Amino acid sequence: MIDWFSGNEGYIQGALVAALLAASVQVALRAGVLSFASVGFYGVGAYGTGYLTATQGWGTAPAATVVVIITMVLSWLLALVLARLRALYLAMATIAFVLLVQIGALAWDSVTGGPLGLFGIPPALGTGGVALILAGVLAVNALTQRGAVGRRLLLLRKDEALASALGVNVRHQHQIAFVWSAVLGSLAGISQASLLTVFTPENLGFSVMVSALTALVVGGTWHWSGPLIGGVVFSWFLSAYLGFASDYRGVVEGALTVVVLVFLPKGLAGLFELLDPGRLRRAAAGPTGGPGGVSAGVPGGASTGQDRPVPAQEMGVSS
Amino acid sequence: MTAVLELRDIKVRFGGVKAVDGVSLALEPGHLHALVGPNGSGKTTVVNTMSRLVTPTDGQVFLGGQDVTAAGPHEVYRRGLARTFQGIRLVEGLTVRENVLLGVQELPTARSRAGRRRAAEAADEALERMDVHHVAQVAPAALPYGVQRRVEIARAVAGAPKILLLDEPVAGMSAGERQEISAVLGRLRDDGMTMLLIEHDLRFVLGLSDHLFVLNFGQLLAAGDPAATAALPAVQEAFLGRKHVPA
Amino acid sequence: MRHRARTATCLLAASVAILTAACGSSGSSGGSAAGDVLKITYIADTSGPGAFYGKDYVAGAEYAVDQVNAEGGVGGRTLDLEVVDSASDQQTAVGAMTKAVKSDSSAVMYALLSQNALAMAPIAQRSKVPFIVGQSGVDGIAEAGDYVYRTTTSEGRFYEAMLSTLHDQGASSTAILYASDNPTAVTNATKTIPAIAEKLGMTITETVPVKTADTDYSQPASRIADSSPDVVADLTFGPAVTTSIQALREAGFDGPLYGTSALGAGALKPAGAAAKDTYYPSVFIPSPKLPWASGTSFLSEYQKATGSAPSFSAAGGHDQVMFLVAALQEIGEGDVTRESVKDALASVAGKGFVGATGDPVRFVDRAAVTPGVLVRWDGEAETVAPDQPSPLLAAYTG
Amino acid sequence: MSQQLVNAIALGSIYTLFSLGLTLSWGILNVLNLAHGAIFTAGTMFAFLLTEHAAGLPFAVVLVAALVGSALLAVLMEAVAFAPIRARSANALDAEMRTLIASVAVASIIVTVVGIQSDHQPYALPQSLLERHRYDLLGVHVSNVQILVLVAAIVLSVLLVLFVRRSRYGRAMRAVAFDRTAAGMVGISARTLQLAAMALSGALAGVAGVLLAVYLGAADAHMGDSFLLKAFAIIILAGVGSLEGAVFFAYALALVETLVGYYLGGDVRDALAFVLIVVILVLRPQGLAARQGWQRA
Repeated sequence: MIDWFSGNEGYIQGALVAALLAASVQVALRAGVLSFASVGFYGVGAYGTGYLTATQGWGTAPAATVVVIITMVLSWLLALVLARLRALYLAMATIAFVLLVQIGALAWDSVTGGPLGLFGIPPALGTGGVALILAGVLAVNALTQRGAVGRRLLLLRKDEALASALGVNVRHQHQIAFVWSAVLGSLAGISQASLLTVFTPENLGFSVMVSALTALVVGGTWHWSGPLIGGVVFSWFLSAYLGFASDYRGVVEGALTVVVLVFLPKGLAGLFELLDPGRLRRAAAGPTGGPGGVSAGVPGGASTGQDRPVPAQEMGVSS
Repeated sequence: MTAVLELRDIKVRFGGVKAVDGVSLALEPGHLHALVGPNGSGKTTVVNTMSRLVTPTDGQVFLGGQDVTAAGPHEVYRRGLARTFQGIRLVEGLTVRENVLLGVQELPTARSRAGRRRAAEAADEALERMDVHHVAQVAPAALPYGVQRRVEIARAVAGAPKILLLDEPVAGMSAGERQEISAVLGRLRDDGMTMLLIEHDLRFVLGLSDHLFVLNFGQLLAAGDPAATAALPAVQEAFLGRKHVPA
Repeated sequence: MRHRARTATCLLAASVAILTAACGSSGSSGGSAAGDVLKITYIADTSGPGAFYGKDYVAGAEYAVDQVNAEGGVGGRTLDLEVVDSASDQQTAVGAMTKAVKSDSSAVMYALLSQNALAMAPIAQRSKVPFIVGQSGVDGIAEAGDYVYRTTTSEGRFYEAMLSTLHDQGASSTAILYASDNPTAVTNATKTIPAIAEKLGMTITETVPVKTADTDYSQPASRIADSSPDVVADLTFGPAVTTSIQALREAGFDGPLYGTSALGAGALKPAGAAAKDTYYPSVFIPSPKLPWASGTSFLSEYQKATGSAPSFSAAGGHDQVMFLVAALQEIGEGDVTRESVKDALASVAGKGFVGATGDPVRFVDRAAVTPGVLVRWDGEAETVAPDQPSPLLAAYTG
Repeated sequence: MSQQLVNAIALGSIYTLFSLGLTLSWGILNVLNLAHGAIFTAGTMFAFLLTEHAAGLPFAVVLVAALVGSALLAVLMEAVAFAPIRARSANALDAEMRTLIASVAVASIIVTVVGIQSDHQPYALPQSLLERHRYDLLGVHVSNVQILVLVAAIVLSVLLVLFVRRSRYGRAMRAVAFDRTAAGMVGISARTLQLAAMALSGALAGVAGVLLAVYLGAADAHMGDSFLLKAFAIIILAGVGSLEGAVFFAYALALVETLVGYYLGGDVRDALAFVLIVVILVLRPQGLAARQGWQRA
């Protein structure tokens, strides 16, 4: 067991960081915020920790603390700036933000080491430390999946107008989700820097966003365990056991993702849910859970599958 | 007697379109008001302005005597303005009871442990009041349309609002279901709830409301006693749709 | 029931942490391989974007192992080369590295992406496993510690001779086009070349950064052509090589080009005649004119054994193995442990060993120093450039 | 200076061809199609394979073949991934997110296959396919390929604008862009319309890919990525779904990038598109050229 673990430690580390990163996208998404900004803060976390420890000689704990505080401040400001954007527009703006972070990482030589990156970052956290961070994050996410917070999140992502009409301060909730997402991204970055001991601009950017989102969706977008499952599948199993087919890894990942998207809307975590008898009882009473929307407005009315929740501004025009 | 809710010279413009053009009205405590008008007359915009989903281009909104023109929708809800929407908007993935809990859980009074217990009690009470407590643990999508509508109203009244706005609650309903909702609204009025009912069917509100507002082309065409107002030639004309002469 | 589910959730999440934390602290003795078979783990990017080079490294290493085993092994032991694909992916490479250090391999080798090598080297050093890196553009790798070696010369060290050759041919000014997202290119463009140019009295007319992912080189090319340099350094990679060369020609620059070994191995083929008169340094090219005998004999023997000419990658892979073999010869019948291998590597590094890329391949600060060769692309094929100093690297003899 | 202008026009033409296809799929299907770059790359690979296996084909034939191949690939993607996902998504946010990820997944498949096919090395269309010539006009270098790219961009954008304005399909597409339930009104099923939009989008990507491969001289599996992000900037500047706006801002961005690159350096130029995305989205989410704010929600 211990030998097996230590032989796989590198892959496990990869899975842990991937899970943290996927969770960072998830916590935004479950409040209805399609944001990749956390991947940018992954860079902030990694470079910040790397700079403070490797270059400035700080200890990892104070460095990480300062970096998380910086992340909170920056992400709060960014949330204020992006407050008006939703859905694909927010996604687009945050993709641009991540790429700007990457460009900044390349250009800001004195802190980031430029294209060479930072190396010699002290490996202080270790696999156990990162696992603890992840466990804490997942526990918080699991606890907030149900109950009053869980209901509020569900309401937020399914119907913003209704949420605000029921007393939810939508903008404020989105900002909280945005900051929490950024903090998780930053923690992923801190972990990655500490585990790998190097961080370069190539560790950042578009492909990182893609892997985080893919791991999340394949693992299960709406379940707290989704990021963990996705991280393990993509960063561990596919890295370690694909073997002869590794040239086709992109094909395997892509095909797996499409299949899950089409046939398993709840991701691989949805498979476990099927085994939960409590769920079945509720399902028998009608469709529940999952990424559904508000129920159809008019009985028998056409549902094309693409009606948007009507933006508040438009409602008046249509009455 | 101060109005529970008052609009003063509200104007709303979307791009170049004047959706609401200078509407003033006041809702009296304990009354069931009806706001009628043909499709496209701006009814929903008026309600959205009241519930603060739409910010008026011009004019003011008063709730309980206080200017709430700049407040957010969640703030007016916390101050006692609840509403329903034109389409059914129950959250899939939550049971009926959980949906109704949404109506109370964001209120400032629900913050403490004791507050949460009281909120749960209020939700259960609302379920009973709307006679949907027997389906509390059911997924709403499985229910008939009329029942879903009552669940929505339960959610809206669970937070003990001072005023309730209902946006076309009987649209698309069978005669039986209309009757059901009509009875529910009557009971709420008897309990002293101030309400504004938006409806495009003039006949439906005639027997039900205490006070009638008629909206056409974004302007208030007439207001007052339901039967007398409905009988006005301009109102008749607007509803029968012969000639439209903006007043 | 709800409550129970929540408790279970917490327990599960917590158990993840405890499990991994508990296991994380355990160490491994590391495999000391005595006996008949000696295991070596070769981690290489044999799939993904690096595969083109990675496969050749493996081929060269496998060839070397076969040669050694055919002659009865070393110190009575045969070599067993376990090849692990790191798929041009950092996480996979690190995963393979942690697995390898826990295995019974006596040494680990890796070739290609400096990004990955940088992350792997500290793991090797921490776990006290000899780690021999082949090609890698950056200098920092061998700094990880005394278990880590690099068997190729860093390219920038060849630039002085390359520029002197061009200078001798009449070039008195140069412009530089470089990929600003590549650490090697940045160092060479902003430090190495300017220093050499100053020494030679050459002027630098323009230094233009581009990104590897850039798609339009006409504007940087115009800037360079407008400055009318005699020669241009093209320090780009991948398709940018062709694109930038074509853009330079279209912008009106007709002189010689020079650059990194990324220009080799077929990168110039798509550019064809446009790339005529392009120079780059290499540790090896498959040419019978190679100025050192161990290189030409490797070329002919490899060709005989495999039927194809070895690329510089194959030569690099071969030399990684030969370095280790030299160390094992040093150990002889003695105990082979990771520590003894490390000590033997240090001893060999002091003396040098015979490799395809030099005779001897020597080491300074655990990084190889080899003679090198200047390559010229004549529009159709790569040849050993005429009139080049031999060895290309003056420091090699000194 | 005038040389920079020539360069900017050629770059703008490539941006135009690429962005038009992308704005179609975003405007009509509400798909942020991150596989557009991969289809563009696939177009170059189709052309490459064709020239390898059937040397001597005229350039026009190769171009059309790549166009058809890319269109089919896009239709396949719509039919196998996007459509089933849309049909199973309950609301807009969910559908948008899931198709976005599906497009990334499809891109990963295509890029991997092209990578294996090309041995992860740059590949080039044969020089003989289109002989390059350089002309010196008043001290400015212009190549025949630059002229070709410009002409193709102008012709295709005019054709596309006319198609969208005048034809029944085009009107239906525009109607759908403003009101998602409107397709039926014009007598064309939403299904057909979606496939047509994807085919058109893929065809444009294929043409852009082949022209770019000829223009640049080489291609590789990842060449589409950087265009994708530039195209997003262009679409956001123009307002989603605005073809004329996309054409205008494609050239505007190319010009500004070229000038900024010339005077301020590469890092500023690289950041430009992304800064523009954020600034425009924050200040004027409907884009600079769009008529009204229907996209904002």
